[in-house]
Amino acid sequence: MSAKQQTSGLAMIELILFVLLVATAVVVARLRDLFAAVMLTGIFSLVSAGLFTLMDAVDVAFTEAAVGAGISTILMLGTLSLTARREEQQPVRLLPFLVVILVGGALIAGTVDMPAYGALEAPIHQHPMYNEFITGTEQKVHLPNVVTAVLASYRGYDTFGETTVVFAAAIGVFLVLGGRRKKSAKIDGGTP
Amino acid sequence: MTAHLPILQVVLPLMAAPLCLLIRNGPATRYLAIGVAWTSLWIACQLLGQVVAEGPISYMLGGWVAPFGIEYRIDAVNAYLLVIVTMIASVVLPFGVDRIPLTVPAGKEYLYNAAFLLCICGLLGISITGDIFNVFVFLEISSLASYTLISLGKGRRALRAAFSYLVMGTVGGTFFLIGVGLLYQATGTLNMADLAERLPASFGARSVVVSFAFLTVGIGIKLAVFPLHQWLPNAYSHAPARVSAFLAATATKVSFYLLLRVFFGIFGVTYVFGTLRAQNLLIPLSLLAMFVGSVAAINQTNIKRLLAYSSIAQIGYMTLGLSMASVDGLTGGIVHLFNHALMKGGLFLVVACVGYRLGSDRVEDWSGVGRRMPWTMAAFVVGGLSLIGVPGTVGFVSKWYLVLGAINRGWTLVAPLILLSSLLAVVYVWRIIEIAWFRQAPAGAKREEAPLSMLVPTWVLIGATLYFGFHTDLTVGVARQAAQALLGGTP
Amino acid sequence: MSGLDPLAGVDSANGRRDPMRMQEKLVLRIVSKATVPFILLFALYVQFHGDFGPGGGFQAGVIFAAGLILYGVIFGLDMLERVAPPRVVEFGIALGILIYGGVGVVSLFLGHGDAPAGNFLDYNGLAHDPVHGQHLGILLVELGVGITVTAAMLAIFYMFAGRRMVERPEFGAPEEDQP
Amino acid sequence: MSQVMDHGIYWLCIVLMMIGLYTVISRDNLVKKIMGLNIFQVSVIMFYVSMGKISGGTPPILVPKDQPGAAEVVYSNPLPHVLMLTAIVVGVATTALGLALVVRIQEMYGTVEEDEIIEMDRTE
Amino acid sequence: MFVAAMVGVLVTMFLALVRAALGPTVFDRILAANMFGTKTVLLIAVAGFLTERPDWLDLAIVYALVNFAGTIAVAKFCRFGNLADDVGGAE
Amino acid sequence: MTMAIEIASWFLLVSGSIFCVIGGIGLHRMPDFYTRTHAASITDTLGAGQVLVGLMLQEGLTLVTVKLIMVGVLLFLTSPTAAHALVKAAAAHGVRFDGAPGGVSEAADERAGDD
Repeated sequence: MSAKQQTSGLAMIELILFVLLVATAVVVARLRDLFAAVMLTGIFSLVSAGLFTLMDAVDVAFTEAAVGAGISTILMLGTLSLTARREEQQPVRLLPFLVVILVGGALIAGTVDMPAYGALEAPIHQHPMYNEFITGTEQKVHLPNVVTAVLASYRGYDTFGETTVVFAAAIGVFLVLGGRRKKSAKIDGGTP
Repeated sequence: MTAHLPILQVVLPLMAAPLCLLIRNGPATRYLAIGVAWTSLWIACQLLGQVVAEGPISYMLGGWVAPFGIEYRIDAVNAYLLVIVTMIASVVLPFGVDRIPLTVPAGKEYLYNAAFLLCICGLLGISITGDIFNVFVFLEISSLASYTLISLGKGRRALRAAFSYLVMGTVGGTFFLIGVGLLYQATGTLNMADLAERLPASFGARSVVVSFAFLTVGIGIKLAVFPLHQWLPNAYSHAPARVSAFLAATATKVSFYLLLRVFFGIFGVTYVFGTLRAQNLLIPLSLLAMFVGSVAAINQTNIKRLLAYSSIAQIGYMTLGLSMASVDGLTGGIVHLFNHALMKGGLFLVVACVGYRLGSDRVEDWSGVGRRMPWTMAAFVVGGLSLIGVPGTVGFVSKWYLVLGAINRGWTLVAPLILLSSLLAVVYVWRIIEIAWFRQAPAGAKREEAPLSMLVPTWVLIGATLYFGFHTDLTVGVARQAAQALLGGTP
Repeated sequence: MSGLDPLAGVDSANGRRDPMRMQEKLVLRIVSKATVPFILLFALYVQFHGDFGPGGGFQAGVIFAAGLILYGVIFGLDMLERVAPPRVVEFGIALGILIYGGVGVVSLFLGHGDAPAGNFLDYNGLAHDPVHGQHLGILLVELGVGITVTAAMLAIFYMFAGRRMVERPEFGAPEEDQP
Repeated sequence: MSQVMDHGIYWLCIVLMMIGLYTVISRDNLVKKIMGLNIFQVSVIMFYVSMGKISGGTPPILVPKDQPGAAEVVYSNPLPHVLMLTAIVVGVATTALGLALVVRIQEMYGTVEEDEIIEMDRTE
Repeated sequence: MFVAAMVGVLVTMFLALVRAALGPTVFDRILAANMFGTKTVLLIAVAGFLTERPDWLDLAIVYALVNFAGTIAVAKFCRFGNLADDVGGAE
Repeated sequence: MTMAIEIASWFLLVSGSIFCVIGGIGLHRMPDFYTRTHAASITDTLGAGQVLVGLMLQEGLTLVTVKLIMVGVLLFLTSPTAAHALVKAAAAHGVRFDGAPGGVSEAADERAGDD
């Protein structure tokens, strides 16, 4: 099989997976059984992780699979066990639809003159940064995984921030959900 | 060590937050936070002095050269902002320092202080960085911390306010991310200086226009620019008093700075106002914000909500100054940023003082409060006058420059409109003053001033509005330098 | 949920348990006893192999936490809390960040080459030659990320799983832990 | 037609974004809103990652120098991947905090439907 | 030939997705989701061979593990309505 | 010899994926939940197993094969367990054998949600 055929074959698979992904998203958005919707967000994450792999973003796929299909699903289940399992009927609203059409139209208009998908001529591949990351990782950091090198060294400060985001979320959940192991909310007669 | 001041500015509060978790003791972390805030203020002043004397400072994180690594870049604009944020933090944190246990969930004070420190660190991180993706990261740190802090407010409405802020804020953050992505694909870089250099080559591309729009809308949501402001009144009126004082004085200011940076530092004044003609949209929106905000403020029955709507109007002044794109207008906008931080912070602290004694933020319950808490209410009067823009207060200075900018630009219609909206401010400020001073207090009310630990910080801010109302050289001088730096195109 | 619990044969409100539960979970218990250590081991592999293949501190932390959460889901929250006490978890959240920031601060004092002192997170000075310094720095930093992420995810899970469903309050129900 | 081939992936990303955004702004159920936010964020991540792809490229994990053909290997751009790792983390952090708020709202209001909550706040 | 395997897996994924969307019971959905997960594992494995970078298999392992953890959590949730109780009983 | 391995590997890959598709179809054609479980299990054991063995034959004896074996063992261990847990849960919920939706179907939920 020639390299070109292989590339186009992969592109085809990417496209099919993407259509699957969009279908999943539509189903998630439409389902009123939240439990089923949670299951499908798990699937959504797995499909998107598969797509990330095909787009060469192995680390992103790794993370998305672990986070989306693992932690997020478990958190959502935890929430559902404490709230309602079904979404209630609601009227169709026009305004959000208009907003979405507007935003989406703007974005599509903006992408038309972007470089083609996968083109080597795109500015982001031509900027010296791309070269520096590949060769610099080899020479100065000396690690095979470029993503790890960029993540932890070149842009290590972003990763510091990222860890702080997780920390902030944990503090937030601590403060919001606070007192653990409540058997029931205590209800007394006073007003706040 | 002075070479490392830029990074210490952010890392100090950041590292103090996990320390709070190790200490696990309310009062100890409280004083730790205050110490950190004061040290940060000192660092910020040092940095400002350095910048004014020697020009922009650049600090390469990890020792990687600029476009490859992340760069901290401090010029007059963000040094100014660092001072504002740290100053407000160092005044708000000691506010009611001996009474915090009453307002924070029991046993969780160390977490509360950690969240506060993270919020400060996020805001400082946004202000100081020269890398646009780094902005996003710190934006999210500060946002997550502020959602948490807002949700701690009294009553269940605080939860809803925090949640809708979370949804709006995340959508705004994601819009910002889309904008950054489009910029990145057009230029291949994330460093702001590098962006400014490479962007003109692709100004013709539609993706750059769309990216500009997305960045503006994303920041606009965080800034609560007029049609995107819905989250703000709820968030500020239901948050704990100290938190609303801090956020009202800093969070929107930092967002405004970000807008300035994107407009002038990245896209450049000729592109934004010459090619895209952003002023055609911005000026009407700013004017609308000024009037809608003020009119809504007049109709409020809750004082925090009133002040929140007034904030929306004041943000209108700032964006108006920005859309003038002249040295005078920008100076007005930047000075107003500083001044508004002082007076809104002060006013929210007054509300906190009164709320502490009265337990109510409703306008009706304030009748006769002037005689019960004269010092506190005197502070409110001064702050209110400044909000109106009476000469001798800081509010006058910034409005003066805005009017000057409008006249210089030849916008004869805008100048009277600024004055007219100030008249609206008179209406809502006077309403409070009238109720507080000239109505009878309910029977049995005795004179009880707010505790000193609350009164002193309040008066520090209010006193500053008076001080800077007379000594304008410092604020206006730096603001003018900042405005020139922005218009000169050097990021 | 109200539709589910009676059918499940367990009244989760008062923790009454039916006799069937003990033996029916035999398969689950045995398989998970085999799987959980493997997950944890794999997380460690991801943590320390991240320099060479996909993965790194964050991924490892999430997988580690997922393994522990699986354990908690099967053996109960109480058992999990015996393995990973909440206090320790809370300590871990802070520890990871302090390691990360600590590496950054230490690098402020360590010079390399001609520079008397490095910048924040400049790993070059951490060892005798810059490449080793980079390796060491990345290793430590990823470790910090891993610790914080594991601890934070576990802590968040504790918060959610440790709560019980509250009866619907009437209109205007009062706050509980607000003053 | 070539336009579609070249930009189809981006457009699908945008369609996905809009599904997410629509769910966020139109649904009353707060859990559903969070799910919408998730979809929205994942689609943005997808957008970034697709920008970093180079056709015929491989993942940015360096092939050993001595391996045959190592010189011609093209690596996809690693920077978008790095950025998106951070974005995923931000996403899960927001999700966790949002869900925590939802749980508290359920406890305080007895519902997670926004219209009912607004109604309660109004009549209170 | 890898492509053929890939197409087979993709078709299966699609079928599973339809089942997950249709229901009718929650358990059908979970079953479909679980099956979907294992098929993703296969997809990644085959894709690794297709692009001649089979070191992606770490990813497949993660998928398999996370999928298992997720399914167990879901089954637990279905059975007991929460994630905290000790299912096996202390011994 | 290599030719034989090649052919065997192709055969396994193709038949594995065919089994997967058959399982997928079964997921739709089977009348009730329990029989569907059966169909799904086929894809996990026969389908996945054959594909993985096919891949192993392609690769020969390397680290990749070890990892493939690991994946295979994991799938063989976890998916029956997951299926087991699921079926137990379903049985406890009163999902019936005759293809009619059981206690937790959408329709039942609709009713339960109303009260």
